[in-house]
Amino acid sequence: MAEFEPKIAAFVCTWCTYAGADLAGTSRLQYASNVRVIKLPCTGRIDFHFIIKAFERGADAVLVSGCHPGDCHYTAGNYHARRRWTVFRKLLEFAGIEPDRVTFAWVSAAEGAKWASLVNEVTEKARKLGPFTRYQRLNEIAEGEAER
Amino acid sequence: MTLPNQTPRSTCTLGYYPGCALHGTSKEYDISVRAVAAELGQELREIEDWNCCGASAGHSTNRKLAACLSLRNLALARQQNLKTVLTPCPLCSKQLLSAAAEVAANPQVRSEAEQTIEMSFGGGVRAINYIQYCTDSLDAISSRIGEGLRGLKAACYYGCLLTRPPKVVQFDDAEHPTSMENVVRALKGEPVEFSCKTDCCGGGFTQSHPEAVLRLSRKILENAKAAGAEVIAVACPMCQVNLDMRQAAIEKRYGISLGLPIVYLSQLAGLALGIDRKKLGLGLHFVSMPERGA
Amino acid sequence: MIDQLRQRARELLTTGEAACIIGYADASVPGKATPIVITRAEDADRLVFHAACCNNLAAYLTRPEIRKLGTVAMVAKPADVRAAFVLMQENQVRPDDVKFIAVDVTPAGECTLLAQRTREELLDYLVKNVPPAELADDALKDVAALEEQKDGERWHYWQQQFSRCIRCYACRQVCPLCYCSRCVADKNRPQWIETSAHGRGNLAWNITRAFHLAGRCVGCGECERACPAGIPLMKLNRKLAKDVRDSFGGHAAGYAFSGEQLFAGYSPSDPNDFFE
Amino acid sequence: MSRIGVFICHCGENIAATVDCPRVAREAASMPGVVHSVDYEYLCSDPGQSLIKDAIREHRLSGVVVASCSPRMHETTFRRAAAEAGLNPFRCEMANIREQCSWVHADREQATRKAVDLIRMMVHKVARNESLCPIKVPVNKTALVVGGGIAGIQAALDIANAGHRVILVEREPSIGGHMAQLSETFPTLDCSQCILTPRMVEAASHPNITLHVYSEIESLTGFIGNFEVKIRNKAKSVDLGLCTGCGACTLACPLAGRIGNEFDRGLGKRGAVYIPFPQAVPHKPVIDRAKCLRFQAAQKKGIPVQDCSVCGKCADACPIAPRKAIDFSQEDVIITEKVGAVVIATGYELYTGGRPRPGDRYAGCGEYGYDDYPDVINGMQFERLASASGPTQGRILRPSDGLEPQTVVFVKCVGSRDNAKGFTYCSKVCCMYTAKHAMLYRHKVHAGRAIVFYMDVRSPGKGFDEFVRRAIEDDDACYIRGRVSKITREGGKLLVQGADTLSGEQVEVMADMVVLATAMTARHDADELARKFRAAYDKDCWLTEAHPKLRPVESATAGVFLAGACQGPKDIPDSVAQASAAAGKVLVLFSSDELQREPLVARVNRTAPPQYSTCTGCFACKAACPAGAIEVEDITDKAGNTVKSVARVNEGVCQGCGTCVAACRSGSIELCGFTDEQVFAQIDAL
Amino acid sequence: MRVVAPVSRTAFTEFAEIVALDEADFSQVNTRSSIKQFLFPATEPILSYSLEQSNVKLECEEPPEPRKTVIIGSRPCDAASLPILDKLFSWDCEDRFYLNRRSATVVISIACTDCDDCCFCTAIGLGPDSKQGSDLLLVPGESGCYNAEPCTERGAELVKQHEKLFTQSAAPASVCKAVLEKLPKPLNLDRIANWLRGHFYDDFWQAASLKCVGCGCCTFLCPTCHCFDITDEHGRYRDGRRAGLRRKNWDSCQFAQFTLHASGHNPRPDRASRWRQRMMHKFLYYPERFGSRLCTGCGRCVRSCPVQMDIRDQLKAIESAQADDDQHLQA
Repeated sequence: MAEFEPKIAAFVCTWCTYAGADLAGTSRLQYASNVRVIKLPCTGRIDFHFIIKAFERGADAVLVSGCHPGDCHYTAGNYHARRRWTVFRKLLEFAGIEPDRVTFAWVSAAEGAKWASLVNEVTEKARKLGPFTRYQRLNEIAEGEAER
Repeated sequence: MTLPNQTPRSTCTLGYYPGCALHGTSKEYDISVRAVAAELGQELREIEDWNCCGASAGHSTNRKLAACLSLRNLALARQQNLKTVLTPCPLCSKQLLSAAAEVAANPQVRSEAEQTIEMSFGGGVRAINYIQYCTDSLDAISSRIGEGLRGLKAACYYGCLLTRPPKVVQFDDAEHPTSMENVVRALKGEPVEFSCKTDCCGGGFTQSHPEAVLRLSRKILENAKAAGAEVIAVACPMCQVNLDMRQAAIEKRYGISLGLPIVYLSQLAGLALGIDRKKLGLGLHFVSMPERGA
Repeated sequence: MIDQLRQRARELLTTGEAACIIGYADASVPGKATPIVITRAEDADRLVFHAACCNNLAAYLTRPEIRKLGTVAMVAKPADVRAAFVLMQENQVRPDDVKFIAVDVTPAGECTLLAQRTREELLDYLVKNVPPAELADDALKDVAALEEQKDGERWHYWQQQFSRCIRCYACRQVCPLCYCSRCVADKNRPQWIETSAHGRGNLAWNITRAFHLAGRCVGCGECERACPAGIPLMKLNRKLAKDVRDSFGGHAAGYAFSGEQLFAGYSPSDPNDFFE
Repeated sequence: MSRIGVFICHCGENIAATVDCPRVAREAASMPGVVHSVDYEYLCSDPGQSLIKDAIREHRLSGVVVASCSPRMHETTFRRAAAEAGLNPFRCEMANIREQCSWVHADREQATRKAVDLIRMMVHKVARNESLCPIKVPVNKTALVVGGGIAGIQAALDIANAGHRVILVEREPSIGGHMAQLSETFPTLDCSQCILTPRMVEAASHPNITLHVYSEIESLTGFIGNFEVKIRNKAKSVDLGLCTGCGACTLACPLAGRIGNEFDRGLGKRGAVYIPFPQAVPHKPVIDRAKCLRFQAAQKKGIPVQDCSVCGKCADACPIAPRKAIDFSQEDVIITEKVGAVVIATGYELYTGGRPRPGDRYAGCGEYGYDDYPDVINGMQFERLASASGPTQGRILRPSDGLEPQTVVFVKCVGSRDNAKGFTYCSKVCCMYTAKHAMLYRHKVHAGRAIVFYMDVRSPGKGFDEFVRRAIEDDDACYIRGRVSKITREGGKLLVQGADTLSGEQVEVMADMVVLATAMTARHDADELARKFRAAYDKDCWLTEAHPKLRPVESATAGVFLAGACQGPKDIPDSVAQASAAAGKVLVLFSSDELQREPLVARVNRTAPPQYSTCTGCFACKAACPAGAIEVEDITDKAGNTVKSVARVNEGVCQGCGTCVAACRSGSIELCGFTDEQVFAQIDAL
Repeated sequence: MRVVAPVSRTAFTEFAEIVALDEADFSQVNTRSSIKQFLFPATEPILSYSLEQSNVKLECEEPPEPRKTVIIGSRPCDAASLPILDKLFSWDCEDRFYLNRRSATVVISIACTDCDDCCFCTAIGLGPDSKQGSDLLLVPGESGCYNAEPCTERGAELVKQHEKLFTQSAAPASVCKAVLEKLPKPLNLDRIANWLRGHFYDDFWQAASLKCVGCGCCTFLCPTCHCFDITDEHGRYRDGRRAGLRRKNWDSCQFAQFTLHASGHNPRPDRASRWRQRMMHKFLYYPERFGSRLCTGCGRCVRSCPVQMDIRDQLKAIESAQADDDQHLQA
């Protein structure tokens, strides 16, 4: 069976992490191709529903990244986001989702290399955890028969 | 000389790693260190079964061996729960510090070294040189010295290893150290400003290129004398031996008169604390230090 | 104690200080109590207060039908007062629109009418005498027990619970802090939370409900009582209350009726250790 | 059903090398909603763009997805092309299949599949994009220039001469900045005061320029075209309106000549009430409250200054009647101004050369003895010695004994290019001014010997290298290629120990005086200032420009521009050029009455009565909004009484970060361009 | 084939599939939720579709082959709900999903020997041993054995099939009579219907529904409530094509969005109108159309209501109000 290729959803902010990812591109740093990046103006915009919906739609891991605290283009978007994630991350873990499936990070526009290694690391963690069958099975049950 | 009232001193135990020099050619350094410590009421507990730190011969030929030798000393100190280890000889303190740093930095070297010495070292042991020891116990010293060194003009000579390599030793400013001057000033001596406090005395070339040793040492001794120094204070057995033993040859070679005593910082501290000259091993130098007027 | 309560209610109504009283009355099913809204002084005799009065009456403060009646006096247990304070902090209730008939149950189970009446007095009483129920040590034991389990076990445990959820939204409707006129679960463009009562929809709903109460839940336990499927919802709320307390300097909900809401602000010294 | 066109770019080989573009085009054609899918070599080229425009017209496209490079590169290009073809620009999105796909994934199969996925996500998003039209915002045609150095003055003059009002704010008692401290300037050796003072006077007296000296920026809020700045006019204790600048008070002050004058870097002296330098503009004194005896006494006694009776000689000496120009009761005044654009020209600081002071960002060089020996001075102090208005009236004298030094050693790269002790960067101007110093010294002390220790000589400007050649050949400056290891005092002289790497020998020079060419650093509070202007800064606290090559004078915040040394070490010609460039950018902004802003702003939803909006009025969004763009809107019924209070977004102030959207529990607020539906669609297509 | 019986595995007694009879617990008065769930589940897919290019390919889903089920231990009030639902689900269109399951289900009820404070089947004209809806009714006798009374031919045929399990004997005296005194007196349902017909606009509804929080407990647990919502759920990618499902989910007239129009208008904007709808549907509209009440008196709505709203009090209040009106008319 071909080696399991995890699908990773990444929610990133335009000003820092997306620019960092571009820098990784201009510096031709090679990294895993499992990530699908969704660009948003700021990490403050990233709602916890995104993470749940990403898992529902088959993501095996989610990466959320933005500007380092203090560097946010909108001054405080990442601080608000950080406060929300501090608690939401623990709620997901409490509900039984392995913590390694959700990674939070700060990547600045100058950290192309960090972006590349971060993507590789998240992919490796997801590959080690294997496909997120528990969540995918929720989808199957929903689409299969409905007898209670 | 009446000693001022001594502040009650909690006897804190300090690890002590004399190294080969202090048991051999620089006996007087060991004597004076122990005398000062006794005076200050600090118990110096020598690490049991300590081994050679691997300096000079060791670390230049086989780094792994040098790391193991020092690691064993650190592990022993840890087992005898000596958190801070006084290593008066800067060669030894550099070896202990760099071994601890290397082992902390990469676990692979650590596991190999731990296997060879069959002991585990969890870190938590700090090697300090004699200047650090004085700076740490400065308040104890200054509360005990009466007139201290009575304005003795001392040129503080750091040599090459006390402050280098900066990343490992992390002590004072490698290019422009001032810590020994502070100690001398606290001992009520008068530190003298001279241009060669961090210059090389040619110590390493005593066998291979003696001519260079004379030239380099001469520059230091002459510069210190010109700056009005009555003694040169050192905190390293190699500096002391080289500057002290070579003076006669330098005077003969260049037809100049120096007569500049090379004294250990511990001996100066001892003098300041009023300890008898014999108990400080002051008689064991080539250029002996004259009796100061009372 | 009950006739003092009725006396107070009658007083409030006759002096016109309050237009209506929200309190408890005996239910037709013996041994149970039911909320009641009275506007005439003579109905005050139907008011009771005993151990079976469990509903959080603050849920009625945001009801248009009741808001229309004018100033409301509310029989309020400590959790109800805390809930009313959160509503004030979130601009849902103007502080002067609510009068409190504060009651409390002593540890021995004895019901008492509190002397405190104004917001400030009640706040002082709460801070001094009423530690947050959801953060009590024994309340957190089951949370800790669950935390020790491995991810797989916890997932299985919650899937078992959530599979029984029939999406009747009783947990939302009884909660005083779920006052949204259109809940995000009812928003279908886009449908973040699927309305069907299957594993995927129930997980999304329960996580959303719990997270929306993080730092706001006052631990009254109504949601768990109202749930027809018997899902231990308070376990989720207590877990979040604990994390909020530990992460944001001992914050507990309902101990202020003004100032900044927890998740509307931030602090540079918020925890930052879980970031790569 | 949307009619979407997908255009896949080869970008020459950049994308085509690892992404099978034709296959991607075929797969894109089968995506729901896609009616046209084609790949082309260079979409950003003119033929490429017209290919898109024709396709839009021909297939009546309702959405365009351009799969090529990063949107940060060409989003505006393709949106403009779409607009020209009649499609609303915000229905055109880009899929980044170059920087984040072809360049970083060598495996052709993986890169192609990822490209298809990225395109599918964008197709789904575009299908839900709405047509948005730019927001028109009035532009306040007043500019704020922060910093009164040559850069600030130049920018202020350019903008003012174009007929717009300028507010120039300077932290020191006089404008002029570091240039005022210089003696002559390279490469033409014309006297710095002579070319600067006219500009200072012109700026101070320009009808359009409002000058605030001895003032700092308290806060800046708002956004491009509509900033609101609060300026703190620090109390000068002198009423500038009344004062004629006669200087009588400066002479009467008991501390006259006793306090080290910052302007002369401590070499010159001043009193507690002082005029910083002879050519100061405004030429009026300021009281240094930290030193003034009366203020110190009042503070010690804890009584207000007016009824403290200590000293007060300056007030007595003031000839102005009836009311004295000296006014001890003056307090700091906060002035609020509305400005449309900001030019930051706050300049640099010079590393002193000695051990680091608290808060400094470097290890410092203790071994050069700057802190121990008075005769070891830095470049700015030499400028003061050489300056005719300096403490020694232009004569080069040793600070220790006032004698003319016979041998002067100039040490270059002190702190610069030295990541162990100072900074990693080259400070760009020291090579030139050290050659100038050597030349000036030789002109003033004919028998003197000038020795320069250098690593390299960097003299790239016009006439720069010839200048250095002149210093070496005509004025016999002795250039020794090597670093100085340390400087110690030997008798009355300074023993400079160094090396001559060309001859390979150790060098020892007995010098009378040593001049250290120390590093240019960012201001010590540059990071704090940057945060006030929401400008970014790098690891050395130099302000970061929007794009190093293409947008050097703009900051990342729209409407905030950078000029001069605050953005990085540079000499006077470059600073003036940047100042005029920044002024140019401001004038572009002021060229139209209205400013068009990206319509990517938040919007609270509205529904039919009696609900009016799903917003519950909890205003979590209002507290979360970093730009303070959310207001309370009271919905009233016909009778006028408030039915409901809901949030409303002021689209002029909203920056479009979307923090409010995630803060809103009921999902009642949307961010145009990144609505929940659009993000949902992207996740759907994962 | 599966056997479903009341089991007490969690905090509540619920119907669940059992393997051995001893898992069942027939001692409880009634289960928390009714047997409706086995015939009309909370959520079921009714068709699936996938998208190609721009057209939608429907995979019309014939209702899945229902699992043959035997429900044993249901109470007469639960069983009585089935004929009510049968009429409803085969009224204007045959709801194959319900009807297939209905025909594959055999209901063996056990008459009640006890009741709790919420039961009011007698008020609606039923009784602890009503036969409606059951295929076979087991009436417990004094001697501890049950008298099996087949109520439908399927019940009779079932008894015939398992001859040996039954012994022909005289019917033991039923013990159900004892519980009758504890149950409420029958209500005059016609009088209630008349009152309802005349009081669409009445303050009664505001007062009656003031404490209702508007959740879905009463409707979802009620054996006779049958409203459902149809929604499309986009699924994940299956082999490259977008796929999705159309689902049929329980819905409640008490939800605020139940009658929300796309225009934003809501004919029943407040709780009073929604509570009125529930009462009217159960005791006026449904009886007018199908003759029987849309309520079997199981008491679940009273038992599960978070704020203890009691439908019985309201029915009695309406009945007495109508009685005054009648006297008024006669006088």
